[in-house]
Amino acid sequence: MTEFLTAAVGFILAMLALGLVSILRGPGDADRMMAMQLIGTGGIATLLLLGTVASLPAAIDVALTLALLATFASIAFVKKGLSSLDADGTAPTEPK
Amino acid sequence: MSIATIFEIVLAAVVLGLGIWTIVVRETYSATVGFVAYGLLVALIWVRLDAIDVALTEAAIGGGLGGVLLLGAAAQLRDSEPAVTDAAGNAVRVCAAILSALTAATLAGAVLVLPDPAPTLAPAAVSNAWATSLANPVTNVLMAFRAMDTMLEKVVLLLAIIGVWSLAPDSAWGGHPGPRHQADPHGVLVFLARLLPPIGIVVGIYVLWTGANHPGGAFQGGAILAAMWLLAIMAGLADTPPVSSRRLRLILVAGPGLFLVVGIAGLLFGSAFLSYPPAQAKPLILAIEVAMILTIAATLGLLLAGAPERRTGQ
Amino acid sequence: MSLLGDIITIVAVSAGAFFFLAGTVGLLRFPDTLTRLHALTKADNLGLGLVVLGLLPQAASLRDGFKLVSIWLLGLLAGATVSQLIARAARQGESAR
Amino acid sequence: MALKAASRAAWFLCLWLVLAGADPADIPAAAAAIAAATWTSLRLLEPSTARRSVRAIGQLVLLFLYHSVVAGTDVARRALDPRLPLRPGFVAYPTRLSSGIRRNVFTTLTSLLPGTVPTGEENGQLVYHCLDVEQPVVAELAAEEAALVRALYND
Amino acid sequence: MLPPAPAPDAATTTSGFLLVLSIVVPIAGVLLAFVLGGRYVRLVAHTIIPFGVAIAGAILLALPQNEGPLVYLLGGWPPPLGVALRADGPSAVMLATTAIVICAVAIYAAADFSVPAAETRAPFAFWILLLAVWGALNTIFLGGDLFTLYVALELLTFAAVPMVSLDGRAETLRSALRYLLFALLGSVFYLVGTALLYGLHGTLDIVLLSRRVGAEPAALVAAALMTTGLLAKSALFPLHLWLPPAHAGAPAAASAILSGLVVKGSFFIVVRLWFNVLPGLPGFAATQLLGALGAAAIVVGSMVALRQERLKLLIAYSTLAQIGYLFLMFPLAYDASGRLASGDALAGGLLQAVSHATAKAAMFMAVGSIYAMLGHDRITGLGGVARASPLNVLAFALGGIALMGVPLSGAYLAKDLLLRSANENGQWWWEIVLQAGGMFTAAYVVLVLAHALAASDKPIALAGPTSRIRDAAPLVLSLCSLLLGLVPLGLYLPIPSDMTSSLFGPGILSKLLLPVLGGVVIAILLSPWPHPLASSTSGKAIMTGATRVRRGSLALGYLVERTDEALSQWPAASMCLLLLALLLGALMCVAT
Amino acid sequence: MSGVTVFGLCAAAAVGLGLYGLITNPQPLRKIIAFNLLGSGVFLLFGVIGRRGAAAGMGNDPVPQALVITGVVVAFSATALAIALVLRLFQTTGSTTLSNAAPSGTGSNPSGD
Repeated sequence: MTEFLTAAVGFILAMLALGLVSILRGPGDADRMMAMQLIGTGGIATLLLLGTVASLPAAIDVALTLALLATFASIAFVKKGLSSLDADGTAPTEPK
Repeated sequence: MSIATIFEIVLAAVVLGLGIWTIVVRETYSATVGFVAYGLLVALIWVRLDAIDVALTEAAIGGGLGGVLLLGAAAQLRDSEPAVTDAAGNAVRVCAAILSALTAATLAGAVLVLPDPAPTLAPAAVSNAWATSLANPVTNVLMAFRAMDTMLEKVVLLLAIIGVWSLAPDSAWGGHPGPRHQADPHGVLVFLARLLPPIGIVVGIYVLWTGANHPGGAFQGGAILAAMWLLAIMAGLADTPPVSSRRLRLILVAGPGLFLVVGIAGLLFGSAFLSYPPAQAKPLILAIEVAMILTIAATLGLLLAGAPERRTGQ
Repeated sequence: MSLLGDIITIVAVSAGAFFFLAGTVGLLRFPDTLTRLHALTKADNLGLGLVVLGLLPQAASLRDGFKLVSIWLLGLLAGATVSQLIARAARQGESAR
Repeated sequence: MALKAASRAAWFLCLWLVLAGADPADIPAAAAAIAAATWTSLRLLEPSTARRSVRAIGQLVLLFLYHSVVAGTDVARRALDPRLPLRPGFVAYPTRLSSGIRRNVFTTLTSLLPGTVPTGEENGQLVYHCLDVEQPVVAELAAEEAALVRALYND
Repeated sequence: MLPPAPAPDAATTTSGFLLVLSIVVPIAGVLLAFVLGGRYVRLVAHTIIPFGVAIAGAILLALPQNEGPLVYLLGGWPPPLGVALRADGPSAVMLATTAIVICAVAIYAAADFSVPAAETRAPFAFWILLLAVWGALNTIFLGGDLFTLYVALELLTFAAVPMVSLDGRAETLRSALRYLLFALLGSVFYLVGTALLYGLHGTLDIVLLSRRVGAEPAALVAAALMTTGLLAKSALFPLHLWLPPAHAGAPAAASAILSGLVVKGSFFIVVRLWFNVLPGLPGFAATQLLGALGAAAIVVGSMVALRQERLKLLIAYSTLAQIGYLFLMFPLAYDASGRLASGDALAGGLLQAVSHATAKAAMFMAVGSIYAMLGHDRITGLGGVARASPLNVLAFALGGIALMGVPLSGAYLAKDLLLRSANENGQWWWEIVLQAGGMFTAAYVVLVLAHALAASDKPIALAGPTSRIRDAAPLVLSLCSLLLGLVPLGLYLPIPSDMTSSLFGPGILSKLLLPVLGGVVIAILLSPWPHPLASSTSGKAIMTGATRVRRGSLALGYLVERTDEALSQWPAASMCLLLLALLLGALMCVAT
Repeated sequence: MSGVTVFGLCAAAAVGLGLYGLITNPQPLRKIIAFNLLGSGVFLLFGVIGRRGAAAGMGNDPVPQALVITGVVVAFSATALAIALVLRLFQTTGSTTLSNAAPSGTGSNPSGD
């Protein structure tokens, strides 16, 4: 079982890496913003599997933190990355 | 070679690949994205190293908040990019590469020849846990055995705030840090900013509370709370408080302040500075941690918000 | 019981891994940002769900099981909302270009 | 109002129990967490007045789970198909839901429908990006909207 | 390996609580001032400072009554699990010096950073940062654990960097950023070494490590990395790119703190590391390398200093030279047994650090007053200043004279101690460097004084008011430095008892005149600006005889300045850092 | 044991990468990112050392873990301060370059200021 799960983590991690390659290459910023999304799902899956493999129940908490923080990071990405494009009508009003 | 080792090599390769991307890619914005991904994936290594406390910290502070901090700067500095022409020449690159590689190799060599069995303080930390009746040895180290470092580190955070604030234009002193965000009240961002923070608050407090006996603690919980606060700020649902606010300043010194008070009480009435009477150790430490989580959440949030930029009403 | 659990785990985790594969292939093959976004949100979320399903029999307690499910739900919520934000940004970026 | 607050608090209590388990020693932390979360939640999101039907919610959840499986399979099929069968395009959907939270909930749910991603609003209509514009997207969206209204917004 | 003796440092000593107080009091001041804000910031600082001075004094008094160092176990936890604070002679001396300098700067800065009714930015930041610097330095002097020292170092950096950019001008922002980035690089290096030492011996306690560390490869790597990191933070040549702009651009009071105290923090940790943690490790070659860098710093720093047009930059560059002087103690402490001995050389180096802390702070403050008065600090425009602001010029002169190493001053004693150990260890070549160092110092002091004392044809337009108290602060501080030789430092530093008597011995006149004369010659040869010295009769005589020599030396100076400029580019400096780390490691490896 | 080796090498490599980036990248923001990479490598080194010291039922020595947590917080504060400086520099000058701040530029030509 442990071998199977370890192999599964390795596989998902490899998929994650491949996905990251394609996303980080771009071309647009919107593509790069997806990176956080990808890590949000792939990273959580990896963490959960890893926690089970090493029987570290606390790894679930790391996954939980990752879920919250990856969401936050993606939002910051959308908000800051495209502030010039007024994403979601959320451009900051600069006090100039 | 076992499957586990192969997995570890894959993990290290992915993380290092992201590291290389971060360093060599031309655009700063892409480098930042790469670094955030790197920071979040390093948490996996920490889990693999059986250091869950650090994994939580790295995921929350190293990757999450740190990444967002860098990202905000990258977004603001985008226009400055073409102006930079003084890129390093090839000779410099080659020399730098050789020197960095040599340093890294020396370091790797030094790590590989470390003694076996390795010296460790784990048994000492575990066997002295009675003094605090907390089951998480990392929290014990942070809050009891090396409490001085933790307290000083809180002062470092405070100084970082003072340093960031000291960069404000004189006219904006006392005002709100960062821009005032406005968002479409019917947009998805606002929708998420209404839903997520309460959940984050429960998780953050849970991480703090569980830190007494399981991996977790004030830093990690504080970082989650800060993220939630910033989410509300970015969605325009809340504003950063003015830096002249007395209440804000009280929150910002609550952690180190209470730490100091408890420490001095130990000096006056107990056995030593920063010692806890065993019977009250747990409640005292938890009280300090509660003060610290508020301080950390406020500090991290304000560090991300930046220097004061505008007066109230601007 | 444990055998059944193990079978569920193996099947579900394998299926989850398959969807991660599909998502990555989609990311690599799909032509533009918005179509890639489909691949990312739909396939990967399902992959994560299946992995969570697969880990349920291995969970140490009922509470851990619930925790796993709530992480998945959180991931879904985040994925669903953030994908809208990205889609919006991408559409505006396209029209601005 | 108090009832709404209590129901929210109950949700956060559930969350706490899932996270930390039921231990009497946790009561102070749990109380603080639930109080803080409830207060924040009430401040950020005013309680809705619509009636809810538990049965319809259950149906919605099942529909939702089913959709996400179908959606994932659909994307996987298209991605792995060597011919890459994509006919991407935008479809406008005129929703009857009032703008704001309701519409947000709807778009969030439908972002997991097979082949659609909501990309914002134009002239009061929701604009969806579809992998295959020839699919009956609008009909599916209408069915989903009906299920949602039955479950949450039956006023 | 030493036998596991019942360690005398494993228990809190009676007056150990003083050590805690000396850290806690400034930090409590930081927190209090931050919360109260507004009008109270300066008040808090001025209330805290007397307490801090009293604590430092109490430690000075308590130490000789105690056998061995004062020890405090924080939380009652003995190392290796816990963290200990320890005060030995050097730490007590540094604590006292810091207290005196902080006190003087606080008096001096009272007017500059006065607090109006509403809170304003610069005073708020300055007073808090001042207290923070103090707390951080006290932690550095007392910390008995390498990681606590790391946190204290970072605390120091975080307090120092905003001081550089207090006035918010673009160039000070740039220098603050350079300072921060380079200092961070230095701390990372230090941290790597800490990790390796922990991996080797399972403790970071200085005393425990000193008993356990042997010549393992990892320990050598750790020592090399930590030393290099600390050198970057102390701005030893060639890792000085950040120092001149940062120290010259900061407000005068901040410059005094930065130049007088902050660089001493990382220097003190190097001393701890080499003399306490691993005295047997570095070996001959590595100590010679440190000394050579120090010598290079003296030459380059002084030559570039003499070419500066702005007074503050001149002093900043001279700081560079004097930091180099501090590092001459390392080769000289290396004795026949193959270890760094805590003897004459250590005492000399620390004494020099104390002299420099007081004198340089005084000089920066005096120059700050002159700057404020004139509205500029161009050296060529200093004519007539001596009449307009005699106290400040006097303070500058006394500080300079103290640093030159005239009898009675601490620098004199320090030089004597260093010369003596050079003699004992047969390292005659350092005697030349030591003498040259004194002359270079004399050169820039003479140069500035010559300009300041020169009569001015037009009256000086005063740009700002002067205040007696404010002018007194630098004067008192430079007097401290000048009379340091009279203080019974033998209680704290390993100074042989016959040293103080030599203060009044024969040959005193030659010891006084030699550096001054040398300095005059160097100043004339190297400074490119129109000289008041050259227009005097004696100067003319020299000039006519040596025009060609002067032209040659000016060209040399130009060359050195270009080299310095090249080394002050970021890539060059950071590569020097790596190179130095590798070189140090290699030299230590060869030695063992 | 081998996992420790792999991650130890990974940590050293991260340090090397960070150093390279810190030296060669001209933009301050990139230097800050490189510094973070470097710091993360050092922290990993601590993690590896702690992992080697696994004992007493703990998979990782708690003392290095505590040191890393403190270090991460300090590094974060440093990043925040550095970024605030960069942004302020950008606001006041419109560029973020670190170079041509060589102060001796004023001293080298006696005629100019």
